[in-house]
Amino acid sequence: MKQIIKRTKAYYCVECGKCSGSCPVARVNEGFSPRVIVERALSGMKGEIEGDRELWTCLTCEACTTKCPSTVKFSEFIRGMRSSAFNSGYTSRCSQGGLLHSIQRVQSYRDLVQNRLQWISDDLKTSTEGEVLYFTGCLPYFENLFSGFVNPLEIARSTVKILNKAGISPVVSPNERCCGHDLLWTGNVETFQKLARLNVEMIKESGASRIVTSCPECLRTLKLDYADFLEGTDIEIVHISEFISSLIKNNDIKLNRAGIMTYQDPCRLGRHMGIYDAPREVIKSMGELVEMNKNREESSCCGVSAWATCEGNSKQMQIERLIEAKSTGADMLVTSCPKCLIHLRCAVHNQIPVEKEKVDIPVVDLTVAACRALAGE
Amino acid sequence: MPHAGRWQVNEMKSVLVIGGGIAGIQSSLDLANRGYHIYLVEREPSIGGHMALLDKTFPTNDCSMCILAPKMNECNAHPNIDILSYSEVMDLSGNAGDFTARVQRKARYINEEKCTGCGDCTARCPSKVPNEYNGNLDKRKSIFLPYPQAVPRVMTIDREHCIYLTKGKCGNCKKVCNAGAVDYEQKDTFVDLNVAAVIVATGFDMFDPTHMQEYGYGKYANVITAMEYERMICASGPTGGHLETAPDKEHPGKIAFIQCVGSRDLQHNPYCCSVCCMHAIKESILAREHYEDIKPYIFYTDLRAVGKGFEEYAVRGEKEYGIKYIRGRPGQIIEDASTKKLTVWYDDTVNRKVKGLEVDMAVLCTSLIPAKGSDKLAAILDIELDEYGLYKSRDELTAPLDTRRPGVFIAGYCQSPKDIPESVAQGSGAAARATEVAGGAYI
Amino acid sequence: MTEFSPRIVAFCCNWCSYVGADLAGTSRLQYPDNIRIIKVMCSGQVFPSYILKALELGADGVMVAGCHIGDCHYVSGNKKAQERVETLLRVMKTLGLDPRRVRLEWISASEGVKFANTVKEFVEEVKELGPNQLGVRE
Amino acid sequence: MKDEPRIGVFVCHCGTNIGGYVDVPSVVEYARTLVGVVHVERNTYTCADDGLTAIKKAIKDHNLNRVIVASCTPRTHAPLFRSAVADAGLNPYLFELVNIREHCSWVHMKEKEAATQKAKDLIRMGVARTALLEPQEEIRISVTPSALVIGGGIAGMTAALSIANQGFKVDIVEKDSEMGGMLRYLNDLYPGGRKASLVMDEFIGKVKNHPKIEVHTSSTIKKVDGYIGNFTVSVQNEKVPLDIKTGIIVVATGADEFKPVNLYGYSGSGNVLTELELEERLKNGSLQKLDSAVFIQCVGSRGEGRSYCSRICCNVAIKNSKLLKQTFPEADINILHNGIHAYGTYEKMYREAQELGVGFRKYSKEKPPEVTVDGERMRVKLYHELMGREIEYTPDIIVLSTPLIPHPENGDLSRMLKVPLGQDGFFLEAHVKLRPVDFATDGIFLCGSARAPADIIESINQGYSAASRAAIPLMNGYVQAEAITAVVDETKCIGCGYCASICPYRAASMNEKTVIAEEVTYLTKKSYINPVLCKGCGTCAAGCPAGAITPNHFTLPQIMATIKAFQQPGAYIYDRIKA
Repeated sequence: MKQIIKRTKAYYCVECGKCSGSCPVARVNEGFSPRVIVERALSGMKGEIEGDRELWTCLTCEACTTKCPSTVKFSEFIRGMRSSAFNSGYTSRCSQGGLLHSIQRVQSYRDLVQNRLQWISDDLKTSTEGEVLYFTGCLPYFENLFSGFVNPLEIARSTVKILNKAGISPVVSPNERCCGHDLLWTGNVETFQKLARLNVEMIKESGASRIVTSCPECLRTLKLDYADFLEGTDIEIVHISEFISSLIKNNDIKLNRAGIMTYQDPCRLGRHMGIYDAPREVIKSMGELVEMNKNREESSCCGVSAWATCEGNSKQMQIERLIEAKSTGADMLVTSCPKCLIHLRCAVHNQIPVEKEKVDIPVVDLTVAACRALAGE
Repeated sequence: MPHAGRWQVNEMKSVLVIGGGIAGIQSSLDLANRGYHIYLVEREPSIGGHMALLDKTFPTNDCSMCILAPKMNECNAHPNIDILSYSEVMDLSGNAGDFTARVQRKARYINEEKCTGCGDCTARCPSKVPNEYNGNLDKRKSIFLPYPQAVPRVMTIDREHCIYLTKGKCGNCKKVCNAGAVDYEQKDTFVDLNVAAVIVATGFDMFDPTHMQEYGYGKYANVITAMEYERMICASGPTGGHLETAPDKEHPGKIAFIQCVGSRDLQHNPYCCSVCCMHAIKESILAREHYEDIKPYIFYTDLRAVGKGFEEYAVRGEKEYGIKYIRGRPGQIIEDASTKKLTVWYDDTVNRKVKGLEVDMAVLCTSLIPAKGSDKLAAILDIELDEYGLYKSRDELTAPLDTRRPGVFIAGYCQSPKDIPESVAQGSGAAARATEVAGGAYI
Repeated sequence: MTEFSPRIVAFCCNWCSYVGADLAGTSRLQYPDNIRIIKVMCSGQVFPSYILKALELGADGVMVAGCHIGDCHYVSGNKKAQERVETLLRVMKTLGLDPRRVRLEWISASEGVKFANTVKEFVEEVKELGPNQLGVRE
Repeated sequence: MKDEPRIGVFVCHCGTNIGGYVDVPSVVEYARTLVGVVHVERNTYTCADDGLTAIKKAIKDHNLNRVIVASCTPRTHAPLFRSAVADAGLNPYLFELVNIREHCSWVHMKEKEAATQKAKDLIRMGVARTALLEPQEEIRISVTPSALVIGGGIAGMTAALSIANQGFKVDIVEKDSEMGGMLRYLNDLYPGGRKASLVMDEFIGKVKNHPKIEVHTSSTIKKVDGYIGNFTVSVQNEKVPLDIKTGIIVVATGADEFKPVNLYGYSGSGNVLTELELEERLKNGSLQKLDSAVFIQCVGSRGEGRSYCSRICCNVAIKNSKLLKQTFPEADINILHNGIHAYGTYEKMYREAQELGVGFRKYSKEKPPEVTVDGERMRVKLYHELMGREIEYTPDIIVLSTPLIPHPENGDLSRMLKVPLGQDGFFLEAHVKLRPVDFATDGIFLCGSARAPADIIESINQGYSAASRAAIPLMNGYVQAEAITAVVDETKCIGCGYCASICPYRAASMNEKTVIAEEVTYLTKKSYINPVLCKGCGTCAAGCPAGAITPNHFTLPQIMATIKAFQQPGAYIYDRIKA
């Protein structure tokens, strides 16, 4: 724990409490306070933190981290403590009964032969080798699980379509594994490392010098957490929103008007990676952008992270976010993260505690929206 | 306006004081009163500095202008002090005991000797610009006095906004000026001053919290800075001493004062500004004196009431004025678009719960940062800046007033964060050091 | 009938009690408006005749306020004031004037609260005494 | 009286400070009705440049020979208005300030009518007095060009060096056998961590080698006579008493560390220490091994009895905790505090201590830490408010951060110098904001921890500051004395000697005079009051059986007129009592 404190500069904490005041979870969960967790660590209460269910409640959304006056890297601190807890035998309360983490762990078996490319229809051009690799992430599995209320693979298809439009036939590999984001953030570092190694092998084999992701979590993981594994290579990793916005800027594609939109900043894309403008530029090129009160750095979270915690609090956060989106008067809520999409859709899929009109706003992925608005299609 | 010729005559020892805030004023008076000649160079049209913009001062609640104005006037009336306002030092050559300073006298388009400060011109000036001396809460004219007590009491034309100077039209002020003081053809001039020592007392500027999005400054009508609050609650300010909130100009019921905005923050300004806890307490007390039904909340990190009588002031604020102190830096302020009320999200130490407090006004106690242009002036004077951008002492422990350049001294906030009495003390102290050098004895 | 509102004059020394009264002001301590202060350099400067003159002219109360004993800016002026006021009080008794109409108080520069409270108390006490008979003229 | 009064009255709104609680226009109208008043106006701020200009203009335009400003307390503003009046050619003593702010608007904020009436009364009384004011002449007093500094600590040495460097002889009177003050007991100094002994030796060396400084160690002040420019200070040292003549005096006597007997297990021995005792152990190297240390802040301060924050203790604890952690990297060091007051750039030191691993735990003021000492074993129980639970420490040493407290001798010194102490027992400056190192009494100055707890830098800053203030009269060679003194009318003086017997300044003396009466010439005694020594208290005048003494500017007729005006609510007719 001392190492974690040192690495994350937690020792700088002056208990100012700005973290807790910024925390979206603490507002709906009385027992949760980032300030107290750090304070416990500084008082040497390792066991207590590891055994506390609230360790897994944090969304690592970085609402606190971005503004901590003492520059404590709180989400990294949580990640470290979770790993420490994991090693002590504690596990997160994984949503879906642990199914998703299982799926991810299974992918770390070297000899596994996945069947994950079935979604590539004939109109899509992909390759097995080339300069650009499209890292699809968990979309095929999400399609399996959540097709009742979302179509995750439409994101993948839209991404390839847009890449094709730009004259790119991306590599999409059958050997791609889960990037390991969720396992890394729930303390299972060992399995994450296995997945990372396998993916890096695959990437190197593909010969790609550029990776496009449609998932901000994959983006963050590849760009930051794979840094050690990719050392020595010179691979550029971009999010599809950055890619589309550069296409628009260069007049390579044109988008038709698609209405009034509001935008949900995914935590990984926004606060983790600092990408706020690219998706907005894409939206502005196909419609009018109306901001929610909480936007950019101040954006609220979709309520679940790393499939670690899904509970009443999550739903409350999701409903509040949807109310905020609906009240902007926008025709749709655009996001650029498959998980935001799933969580926000899931929130209204079943029973909701408020009148339907208040939250009744379509949630659309940015890439899907852009693809639909492609001129001449 | 003093004549260039007169300045060459140098019977008395002269000292250059840069910055006309309270520290510079104190240095000037201490030296002038012992027979030195002072050139007091001030960048703004009036001396007085930030203290002139404050309503009251802690911990006695003395009216700031009431105690400052006599000193400003004393400077103006003193036979040994030349105030060079609206001027900046451009170069300093020579050595301790015999410096030559080149000062740029910015054209104020007014003949200082003719102007009586009557204000006829201001009344007829059609150009309105945000009034920076009132926290931009109201408008001033392009020909203006910064505030009624300004010293010297001479008008200045704002060349950025004057219709005549920008478009060649209007000319109202010149037409109405009976003293014939308006001179559109005036140019910047340079004067060289022979001085024995230099005292730098350039003070501070206020941190702009606009980009700290969590607090919504600039976006929410009822989020203001402490400096704006000072102007608002000051009887001579833009609202005549009334606290006004959007949308209906009612006075607030609950006010949240948020400490350490941009200070004690490794992402912005790492040091503690030394004065914000105290001015927030003062501002809360003032709020209660104006309106009995106001409930002030102070969100602090550590309540640093460290000066003489400060702790007692803080305690009195709680017991007699009902200030509620909350140990926690808020994380976010959210505005209700229709009522303009604000919800301040914070972590309560005592109950250990995160709560949202609905208030009518939030006051950001923003960081006091090095005065803009400090780096430029440091280069001109050949003195060093410290890691924060404040002027660096020759020896921070034993020679706080000295810089690396002999004969150049520093005093007030520009040396390190401090309050008014400490600035006054250093202003005097620098005068002592300047005397030692100018006298040439035992150095 | 309107309530009796006494008129009180106070002689305050320049160094302590006048400043204490200032402090009551800067602290915004509210006290009854019945008092009018006359500044003197020292309580020792107060001629006994001032006090009696004020009473003679109808003042309902007179206060002499100085620095605390030992703190006199002029070393011992306040002790002299004490002696003189005591002498005067004896005279007043003989004259049939209520000595409670004259008060000697030590109020320092830092005692704004004491100043305000003293005024409050004194006003209440004089109210009970009623109007000064010397002030009632035909 | 030589001239008919032509009084100008200037009523100040002071923004809303007066205008908000007093009906100024009606006061102005009332003032116009007063006899002797020929001009009345009101100003937003009479003290501002435009207000002063208005006064000067009115003096000329209306040929005024007396001026009244009704505004705030004369303590801060009288000099300003006086000089404005003087600029316009009037004697500055033909000016009167009527206080309708501190004594009226601010204390009657909820009764506008009554406040307005009171303002009118006060102005009426002011007019009555002003009509009888007479011009006064100020006299210049020459100044002995030397200084005396009481206290040879860092503040006193700084002040002495600076005054000497400005060209004046300085005597330092130090009660201990050597100089250095608190520095003698300190180990390392913050910021920077230099050895206190090095800094001290550097300063003492400079002082001892300075040709203009004379040091009197083991010496105490016995008596102080005189006034600005001309003090005589009686100093007693081991051998001989000594009278030192000096122009000014600087008080730099420092402060003591509070010894918290019976608090938190402190007994003066054992392993519960004060910060100074810890410094001592660090200095002599007697602290050889350390596994755990706990600092407790605000011991004996910020509470009942001693309400102030001692300002420096957080920084001292941080400095020492850093040193302990650097010396014993594995030790568990915790500072239990009620808010860390590492103000200004000392925040950096706080951050550095955090980096080193010093723990900072806040305790609740309501439930302060509990210490139990059981022989060698010590336990500290902390109620951690934020976590809502208790934490226990078993330290090897407990360091109590206690406040600096005023010297017990401050009382004696304050009486000898006739300067005040504040409620906390520290010396009280003339004005908290703008005169931090001056006393109200001219010629006496203050610096360092004698004023309030101060660290090294602050003591040095204030030392220079006091040196600057003190050097002003020394460099000028004279001071302008106030003109308000008492004068004797020899024709009335009966030579009883009462005045001479009670004057604390020995200003009044009895001189032999030859009186030539109509028929006989005889020798008698008449009182003489030395205007330089006289402080103008007027105590002699009030006791003079013959009414021969007039305290200038507070004459019997002036005060009597004021008293009369007090009781005459109607239009007032000033009473010409012959002086």
